[in-house]
Amino acid sequence: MIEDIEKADLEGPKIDRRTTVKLLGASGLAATAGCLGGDGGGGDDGGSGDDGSGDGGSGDDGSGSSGDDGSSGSSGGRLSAGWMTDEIEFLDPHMVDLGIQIEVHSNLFNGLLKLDEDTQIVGDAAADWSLPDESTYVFELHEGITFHNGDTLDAEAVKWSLERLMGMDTSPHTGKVSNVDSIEADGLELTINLTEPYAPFVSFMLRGPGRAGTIVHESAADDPDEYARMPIGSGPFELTERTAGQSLTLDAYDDYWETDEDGNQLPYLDGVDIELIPEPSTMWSAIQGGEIGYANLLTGEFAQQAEAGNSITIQTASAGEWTGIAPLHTNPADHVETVRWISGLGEDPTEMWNGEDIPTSDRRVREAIAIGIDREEIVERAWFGYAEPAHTLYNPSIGWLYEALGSGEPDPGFYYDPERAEELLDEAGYTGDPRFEATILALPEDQRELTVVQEQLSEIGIEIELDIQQQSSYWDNTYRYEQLLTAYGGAADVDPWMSDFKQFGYPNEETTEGAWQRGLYFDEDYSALLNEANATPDLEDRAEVYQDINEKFIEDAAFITTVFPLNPKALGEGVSGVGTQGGLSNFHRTSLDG
Amino acid sequence: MNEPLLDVRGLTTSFETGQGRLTAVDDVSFSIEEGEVFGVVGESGSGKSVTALSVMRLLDDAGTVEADEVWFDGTDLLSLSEAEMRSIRGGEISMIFQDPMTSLNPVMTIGEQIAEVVRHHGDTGERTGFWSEMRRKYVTGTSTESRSWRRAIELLETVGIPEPEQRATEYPHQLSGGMRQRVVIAQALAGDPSLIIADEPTTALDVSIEAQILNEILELSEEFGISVMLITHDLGVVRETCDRVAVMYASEFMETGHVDDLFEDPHHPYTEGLLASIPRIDDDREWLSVIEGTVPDLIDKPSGCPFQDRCDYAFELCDRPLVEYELDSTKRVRHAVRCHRENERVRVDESGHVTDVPDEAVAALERRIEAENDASNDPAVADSGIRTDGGSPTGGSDEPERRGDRDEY
Amino acid sequence: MGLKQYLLKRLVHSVFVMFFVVTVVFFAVRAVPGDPARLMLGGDADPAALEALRQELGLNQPLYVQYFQWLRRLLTGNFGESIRTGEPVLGSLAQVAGPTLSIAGLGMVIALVIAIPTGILSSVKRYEIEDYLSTTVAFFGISMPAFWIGIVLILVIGVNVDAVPTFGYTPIDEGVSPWFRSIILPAFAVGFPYGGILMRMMRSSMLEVLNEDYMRTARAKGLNSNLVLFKHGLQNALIPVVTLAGIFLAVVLGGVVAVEIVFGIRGLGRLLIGSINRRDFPLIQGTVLIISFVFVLANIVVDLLYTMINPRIKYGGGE
Amino acid sequence: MSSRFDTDGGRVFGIRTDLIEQFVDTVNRDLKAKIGVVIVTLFVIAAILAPELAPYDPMAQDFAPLQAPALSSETPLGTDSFGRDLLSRLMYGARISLGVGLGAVLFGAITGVLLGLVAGFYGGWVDDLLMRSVDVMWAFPWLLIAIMLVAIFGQGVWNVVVAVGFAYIDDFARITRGEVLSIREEEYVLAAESVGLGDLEIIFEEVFPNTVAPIIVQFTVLVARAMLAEATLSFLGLGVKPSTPTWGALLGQGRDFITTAWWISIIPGLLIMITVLGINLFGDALRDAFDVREVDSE
Repeated sequence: MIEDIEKADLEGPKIDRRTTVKLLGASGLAATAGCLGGDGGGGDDGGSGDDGSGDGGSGDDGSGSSGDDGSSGSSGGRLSAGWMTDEIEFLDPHMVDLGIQIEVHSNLFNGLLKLDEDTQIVGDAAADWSLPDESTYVFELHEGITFHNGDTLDAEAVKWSLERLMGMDTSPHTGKVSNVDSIEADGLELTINLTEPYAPFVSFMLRGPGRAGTIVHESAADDPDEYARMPIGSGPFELTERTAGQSLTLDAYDDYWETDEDGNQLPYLDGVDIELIPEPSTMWSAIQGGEIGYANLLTGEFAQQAEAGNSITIQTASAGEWTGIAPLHTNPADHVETVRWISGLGEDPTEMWNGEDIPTSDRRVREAIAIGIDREEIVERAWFGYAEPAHTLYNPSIGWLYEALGSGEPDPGFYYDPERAEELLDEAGYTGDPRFEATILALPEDQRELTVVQEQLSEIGIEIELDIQQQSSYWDNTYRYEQLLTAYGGAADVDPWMSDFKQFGYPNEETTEGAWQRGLYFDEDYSALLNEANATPDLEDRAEVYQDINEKFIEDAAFITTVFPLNPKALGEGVSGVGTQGGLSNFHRTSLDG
Repeated sequence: MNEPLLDVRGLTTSFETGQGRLTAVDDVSFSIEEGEVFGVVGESGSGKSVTALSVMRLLDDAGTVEADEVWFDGTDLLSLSEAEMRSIRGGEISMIFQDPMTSLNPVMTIGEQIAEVVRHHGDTGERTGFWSEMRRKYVTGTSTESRSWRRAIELLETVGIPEPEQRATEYPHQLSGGMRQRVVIAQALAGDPSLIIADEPTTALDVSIEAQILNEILELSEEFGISVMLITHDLGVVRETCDRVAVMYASEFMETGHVDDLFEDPHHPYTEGLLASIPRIDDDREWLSVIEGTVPDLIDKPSGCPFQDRCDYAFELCDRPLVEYELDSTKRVRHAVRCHRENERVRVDESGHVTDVPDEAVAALERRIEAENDASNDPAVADSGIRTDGGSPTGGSDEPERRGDRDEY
Repeated sequence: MGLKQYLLKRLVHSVFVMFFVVTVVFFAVRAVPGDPARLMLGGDADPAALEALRQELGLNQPLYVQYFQWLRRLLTGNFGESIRTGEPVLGSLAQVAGPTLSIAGLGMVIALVIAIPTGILSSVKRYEIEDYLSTTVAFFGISMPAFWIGIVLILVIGVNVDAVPTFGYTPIDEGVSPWFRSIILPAFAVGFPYGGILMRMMRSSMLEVLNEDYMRTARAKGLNSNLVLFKHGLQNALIPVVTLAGIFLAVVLGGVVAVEIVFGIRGLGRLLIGSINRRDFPLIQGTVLIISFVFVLANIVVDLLYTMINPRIKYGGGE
Repeated sequence: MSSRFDTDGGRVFGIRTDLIEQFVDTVNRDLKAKIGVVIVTLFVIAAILAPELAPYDPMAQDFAPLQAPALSSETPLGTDSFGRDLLSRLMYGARISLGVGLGAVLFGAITGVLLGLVAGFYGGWVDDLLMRSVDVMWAFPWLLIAIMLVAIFGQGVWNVVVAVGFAYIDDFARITRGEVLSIREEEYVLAAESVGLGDLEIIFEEVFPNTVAPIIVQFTVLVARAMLAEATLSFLGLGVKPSTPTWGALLGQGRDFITTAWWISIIPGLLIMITVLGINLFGDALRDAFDVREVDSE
C-alpha cells in the first residue's frame, strides 16, 4: 500500500520536461509564449492549472483526476483543519521561511507562478509568460485579480511587491531577487530584467515555496507588524481572525478571480478554520474523532493507523524536504575570516580542533558513513514508510532533476554497503573499537531518524552520541562547529539552487554562496559547477551540468543524505480536493461531501 | 437508700496493640451518689481516664469495653443506641478534660463552643441539623441574638469570666489558661448535667489558679446539685474536695472508701505508699521514686496483685487473682480493699506483715475465685447474681466473704 | 500588625522577589546560546540579513543598556513588544491568562473536590476498604504525569464523547458551557495528580486532628460524628493543607505547560516555552514576570487564607 | 532532657543509630512498611544489576518493532517502535529514573539544607538574605532552568538533576530552617556554644543531626515527584538524551502508540506507580519511626 503511494507520488510529480523547456524559452529560441494557468489556456496540461485536485500526490486514485471532485462538490461549508505547530506568528511571505507558514499563506496569496498537482511549474497570477532573451522575463497577468481589500492586482502591484523585497534588509529572501536589474510595469504586463541569465529565478516566482514571487499588498509598508499578523493577499481565502497560538480563521474571498473548468467560482468552501495542534497524538485524536476534517501532518505511526482504517484518507507529498548529516570537512580555525562570516555570530571560530584529529576531514570516512547508513531501514523504522531513501541530494519536488539523475536510483549515489564502509575506515586508519566517536548535533524532530542511524553506524564501529537541542540553540550551535556531525536538511526546496548554493557552495559574501555551510566543504571546482548550472536556464543543459555536480558531490561525500520525507496529510471523511503538492495544503478546490 | 446516680459493675476495657492485649481498666466497679464528689486517684497510666471514657462510651473502635452493668439514673448506658448515648453525653453527663488548651477547638469562638452544647441539649428551639450547624460554622456564624448564644454568655458570667459578651467572640488562644478552663467548665455546665466527669481539670494549670478552678467546679456543682467524678493524681486535691475516693493502680481499683477513712486508715499498701508521698505529689514523676519498683506491664497482664512486686507486705497469696474485701462496716460508707492481706483468715502482725497463711484461708479464697469465674463465664449466672445482690463484684457465694455484700450502701 | 500594614509589607517583599527573578532571567536568557534574529529568519539566514535584523531589534546594544531601557519602560507599565511579532507583550499575556487560569483554577477545584472528601473518608475509615480504595486512586494520581493523563483522557473520552472537544479552548464569553467543556479534560489532567498529593496530605492531617483532644471534647458534647468531623475537624485539618497547597502551585504550573501542549491550548505555559524557544526576550521577561507574580500572589493568598482559617495566627505569622 | 532525641547515641552517616533502630522496629511491626521496603529494595537491586540481569543491549534494534508482550517470546515485555527489547530498556531505565530521582532530590536537599542550616543558625540579616533568595528561587520557573540548561549543555541526565533539584531547594531550606529555629535555643546547643565549640562544629555536630528526620521524610516524598518531573521534561524535549531509557521517557515516547502498542507506555507507567507507592510507603515508615508530622501546622 505504502509502496504504491510512494511510487505514484514519485512518478507523478515531475515537470513535463518537453513543455517546461519550451515554455522557459530554452535552446535559444526566444519569445516562446508559455500559455499556462487555469482558465481556458494551456492545451496539453488538461486541468493542470488546478491548485487542488482530487488526490494530489496520493496513490489510490492516481493523480490528476481533478474534475469530478471539484465540480460536484461546490457545496460550501467550512473545513476545520489541524496544523501541527505551536504557533504561526507571521504570514508576510517576504519574511516567512517555514513550510508550516508557507502552507497557510499559499491559500491567502497568489504568486506569479505556482506548482500544479504534478509539481510542474505553471502560471498563477501570470496567465502567460515569455522570455525575450535569457535574462528578461515578461509576464502577462490575468485580468480581474483583486486584493482582499478590493485593490486591483496588476503589474504595478507585482512590481511594488518585488521592489519591496529587493529593498528589505532583514528578509531571508532578498538574495533571491538580488539579480533583478529593473522591473517595468505596463497594465497587466510585467517585465523583469535580470543582470544575467539566472536559472533558479523562475522557481523563485512560485507562490509558496518560491517565497519571493508571492505578491504582497502595498499596505505591508504601512505597518509591517500588522501586515505580518493579518496580511492582505489576493488568494482564494482571506484571513479574518486569528487567536495567537490557537487558531486562524480563513474566509472565502468572494471576489476571487479563479474558476474551475465548469466556470464555478473558486473556492468551493466558505472558509477554513485552522487549529494549531502541536501534539501529534492530539492531532490524531482530533481527526479520528471528526473534530477536524483535515490534518496538515500526521506522524508516521498515526498515518499507518489511519491507513489501516477506512474513514481517513492519507495523501503523501514531498514538501521539497531532505534530511541528512553534515560532516565537518576542515578545522574551522584554519579559515577564521570565512567562518566568522558564515557563522554570523560575531566571534572567532572554535580552536578546539587545533591539533585534533578530524576523522570526517577524510573523504573515505565521510563515504564510509554515507554508505554505512541503510536508508531503506531508516525509512521503515524511523519514518514508518513515509519517506524515500535519499541516495543523493535532490528531492522529488525538483522533478526534472530528480528524474534526470535517475529518480529513486541515482547514479552515482550513496548505497548501503557496510563491508565497503568498513574497508574504507580501515584504509583511513580507523581500526580501533570503536573506530572513532562523534557527536551529532540535531533537532528534536531528527530524533527518530538519528536513533536508527546511531545503531547502524555503531555496527560499522562508529559510536555516535546524539546532542538534541531545541531550534533556538541548535541554529547557533551548528555554526560553532564544535561537533563532527550536524543533522541538517531543507524543506520547500523546489529548485536545486535551494538545496545546494548556500549549503555547499564556496563561501562568497557578495553572492551569499556558501552562507549556510554546516560542514565547511570548501571546494572551488564544485562551486564553479554550481555557478555554471545557475547560469544555465535551459533545463536540459542545466541537468547536464548537474550530472557533474552530482558526481562531484558523491565523490567528495560532501554531505551524507538520508531521506526525503513524505508528509502524510490526512483528509477526514467526505473531505476531498486538497492540493498537497510540494507539501502544501491548498484548499482552492477542496469540498465537503454531504 | 436511693439508687446511686451512676453505678458501674465489672467494667473492663482493653486495647488491641501490636504487642498484645492491653488491659487499661480491669474489672472496676464503683458508684456515684447524687450530689456526691467521687474521686479517682492514681498515677498517670493507671487507667483513670480510660475508666471515665469507657463510661461515656467515647473510646470508639480503639478499645473494647465490657461491663456487667453501667446504670445511670435508671438507664443502662450499655443498652443505649449511639444516638441515645449522644443525648446523655454533654447533657446528663458532661466532661472536663485535662488541658484546656487542647480540649478547646482552636478555630471556634468560645461562645459557639458553649452555645452548641446549649443547642443540642437545651430547649432553645434552634435547629441543630448538620447543615444548620455547618452554616453557623462556616457561613453566617452564630447569631448573637440567639438563645443559645445568650445562654453561653450567661454561663461565661457564671464561671466568673469578665466581659463575657466580648470573650464569647474570642478564640481559645486569646485567653489565659485559667480562663480557658473556666470556659471548659461553662461548657460542661451548658447541657445542664447531673454528673460532671472532671479528668485532671487542674493538672495543666498554674498552681496559683488550681485552687480557684477546683473551687469553681465544686461550688457550681453544689449550687446546681451536680455529682462530680474527679479524676486526679493529686491526693491533696482529693482530700480537700472529695466525699469518697477510689485509689487506682495498674488498671484496678485498689481501695475505695470515704475520703476520711482512706486517709486516716489506709488499708492497701499502695494507698499507704501514696499517703507517704503527699508532700511531693505535685509532680507525677516523683511518685515512682517514693515507691520502689515499676508499674507492671499492662499488656497481657498476669493475674494476681499488680502491686506485689513493689509491695513490702507481699506474701504467697499475692499471685492469686484479687478479690474485694469489705472492711468492718463501722464506717458511714463502704470501705473496700483488694488485698489478700485483708482475708480474715490471714494472720497479720503489728507492722502489717503477714505471719501465717492457714490452709483454710487458701481454700476459701480458691472457692471464691472459682465462684467469680463461674459468674463471669456464665451470663445467666452473672445476670441473676447481679440482680439479687445489687451487682456486687464481690457477689461470690462463699460464706466467709458474705458479709461484704450485706451492707453495701 | 494590621491587615493593611501586612499587605504592604508583603507587597514590597513581592516586588523585590519579582524584580530579582526577572533580572536574573533577563541576563540568563541572553547568556544562553540562541539568536532571536536567526530564529526569526527561519534558521538559515544570510549573515548580512542577520546583522541587519539584530540592528533593527536593538540586540546589538550593550546588555546593560538594553536592561535599563527595558526596566525604565517596565516602570511606566510598558512590557515592551515581542521582537518576533511586534505585538505588545501585555496583550499576549492577557490573551493567555484566560485559558491558563481557567485550567489551573478548575484543576484546583477538581483536586480539592477529589482530595478533601476522599482524604477525610480515608482517615475516618483508616485501614478499611474505603481507605485502600482512595489511597489507590491517590497513588494513581501521584504517579502519573499530567501530560500522560491528558493523552489518555483525549483517547478515551475526547474521541468518544462528542460533548467534550479533544483540543482547543473556548473563551468563557462564548458561553459557559462550551468554555467548561473545553477545559474539563485539561483541568482534570492537571488536577488529578495535584488532588492525589492533596488527598494524602488531607488524610494524614485529618488523622492527626482525629487524635486531638478537642475532637474528643466535641464527641463528649454529644455531637454526632458528622458534626464532629466537619464542624470541629475539617477546618483544623485544612490548615496544613492550605499551607502546602500554595507550595504545590509549582506542580500545577509544570503540569499546565505539558497539558496545554497536549490539548492544543495556548496558555501561559506554552507562551513561556514558545517564547524561550524563539528567544523572544521581551516576551520571556513578561511571561516570567507574570508567573512569578502569580506565585507571589498565591503565596499571599495562601497566607491570608491561612490566617483566616487559623485564628491563632496573626498577619505575617506562621514563620 | 529537652532535645528531641537522645544525642548520646552512635551515628551512621550522621544519622543516629537510635533512629535507625526505630526504623527497623517500624518495619518489623508494619506490613505496609515491609511492602515499601521490599519494593524499594527490589527496584534498587534491579537498577544496580541491570547490566547483569538485562537480557539484551537496551539500544540494540534487533527485533521486529512493536511486538506485543508475550512471556514465552524472546522479548517478554514486547518491543518498542525501533524494535528494542522493552524489558532490557525498563531495567536500564530503572537505573536512570531512580538515579535521576535520587540525584535531583539530593541536589535540592544538600543545597537547601545548607541554606536552611546557615539561615536558621545565624538568623538576622543572614537569615533574611538567604530566605529571600529562597523566595526568589521558589518563584523562578524551574522549566526555564531546564530549558536554559539544555540550551547550554544539550540534553542530559545532569541537566535534569539540576533543573528538577533546583525546584526542591526551597522545600528543604524552609523545613531545615524551621527545625533549626526550634532547636537553636535548646539546652544542648547553648551548652555547646558555652563550651566554645566553633559554629561549624555546632551546626554539623549538634544542630544538623536533630533536623535530619523531617529532611529524610521530605526526601522520600520528593524522590517520587522527581521521577515524574523527569518524565515531563522528557515530554517537553528537555529531558535526558533521547536514546537513554528512562521510565518517564518511555512513558512519554509510548504515547504515540497508546492505541496500537499500549505496553510501551503502560508498563513503565505501572512501574512508576509501583515505585512511587513503594517510596511513599517507605517514607511513611520513616515518618512513623521518626515521629515526624507529615504536615506542620505551624
